Amino acid sequence: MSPGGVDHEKIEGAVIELDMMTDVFNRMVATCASKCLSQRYAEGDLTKGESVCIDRCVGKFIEANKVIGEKLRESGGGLNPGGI
Amino acid sequence: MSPGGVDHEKIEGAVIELDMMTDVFNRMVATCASKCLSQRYAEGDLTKGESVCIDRCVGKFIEANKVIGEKLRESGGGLNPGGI
Amino acid sequence: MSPGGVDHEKIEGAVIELDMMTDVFNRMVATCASKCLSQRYAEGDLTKGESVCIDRCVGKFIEANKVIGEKLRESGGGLNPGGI
Amino acid sequence: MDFSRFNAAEQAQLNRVIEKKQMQDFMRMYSSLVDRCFNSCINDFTSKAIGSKESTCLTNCADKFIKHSERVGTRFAEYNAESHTSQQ
Amino acid sequence: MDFSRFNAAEQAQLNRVIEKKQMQDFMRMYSSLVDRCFNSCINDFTSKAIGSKESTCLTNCADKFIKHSERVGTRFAEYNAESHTSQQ
Amino acid sequence: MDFSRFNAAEQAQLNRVIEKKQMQDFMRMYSSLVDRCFNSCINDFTSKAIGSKESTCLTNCADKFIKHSERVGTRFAEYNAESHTSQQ
Repeated sequence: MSPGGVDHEKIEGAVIELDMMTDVFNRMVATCASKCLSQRYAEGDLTKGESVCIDRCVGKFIEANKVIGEKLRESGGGLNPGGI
Repeated sequence: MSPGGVDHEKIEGAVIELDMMTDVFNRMVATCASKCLSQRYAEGDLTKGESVCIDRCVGKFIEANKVIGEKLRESGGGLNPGGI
Repeated sequence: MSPGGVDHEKIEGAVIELDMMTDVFNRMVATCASKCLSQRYAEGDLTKGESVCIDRCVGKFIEANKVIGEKLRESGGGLNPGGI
Repeated sequence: MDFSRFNAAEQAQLNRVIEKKQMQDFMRMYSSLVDRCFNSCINDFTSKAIGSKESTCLTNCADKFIKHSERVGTRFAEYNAESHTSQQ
Repeated sequence: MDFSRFNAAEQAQLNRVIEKKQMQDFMRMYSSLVDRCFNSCINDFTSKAIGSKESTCLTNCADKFIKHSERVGTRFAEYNAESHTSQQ
Repeated sequence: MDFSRFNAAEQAQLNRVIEKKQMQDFMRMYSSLVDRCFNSCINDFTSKAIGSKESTCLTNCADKFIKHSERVGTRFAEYNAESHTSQQ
């Protein structure tokens, strides 16, 4: 490859990595909102309790990703729908 | 561009507009169903009460889109996942 | 078409069929989990009751697909968002 | 959508896109009907087959949800037409 | 799916598509496991780290859900095989 | 994401992809805000227009959820930075 050329596989890999991080982020936002945010919306700011809960929720969510990732790597499968 | 030629950007813009309207419509259908439809399904027709509720739900949903759209335009962001 | 050539329409049709089966499978997994699995997770194996429930849930889900498919074929429409 | 700003070739191309999207919408509608109505109507897993009460519930549910979608579509189209008029 | 109607070149192309889809399915399974099991098992946000009870719950939940998916897959394949046979 | 491993041409191409994705993220955020806040705040369908209480609730809900997303993003970035450092 010439200097300044574009390595398309490297780009594609980066885009996949980006998509995965975005997906984790979006699911983390949704999950931690349902765990930590009051549904009353009496004010627009995060309360102290909500803020602390969010911080811990993010940490635990990342840890849960690891626990389940290991589990899934062990078991491998169960992903073959309809005998395809 | 020659007459009868295809302006691809104009087409793409129309498709994006179409996708956005379809998305709003689908979410409106789901949201107003959960707000207005009885889960009992004793009959296949909309009751009078359900019909009135749907009409108002659509109006309020469109209004809520505007309220939140303005809010989001003000604040701008908070959409940068994982320091990407 | 020469022998050994690729019939692209046939491939595309197969991919669509595959996507539809995957979609049905994924929705069946989610629906039957919410109907049959205890949320307590005291053990990692399926209980006898959960297993029986899953088997019946799959059968009923496939039947429900048929009932609703027929209904939808009769009525035809209601799918035109926003006067597009 | 206002089609007057497109020429014939553009309209033809848009129509092909719209046809494909309508097919996708139909499939999405089908899926969401099955999920929603199964969830509301099927709660007995002591039997293997769908009973007549469950079947009636599924049919009513699908019927009602289709009418609901049509009504939402009609109202949405009215709002869009109004806001289009008021913009001019 | 019945592959006998495809020639070798077509099967090769389909296999590449299927491989890619299996990767996507794996990722979707992973995501839905995390969401589902986190939701069921993690309800204490007074501590920062996942406790041993929570960890066991996550592992059991993932285990059970994987077995559930496998069982649904097996039953679904049986129904598909039956309906394929009865169509002939 | 660590950009140092890309040359200028690659970074330019990635930036175009990222810009497009940020637009999609913005739209997804918008949709999820409307769905979530409508669901929490609008429960009265005896009137046609959104009342002032409902409007305040929508605004607070959007405000709070945006701050929530920002906070999640900040924490997530910290974890990613840490795990990146600890890998080296």
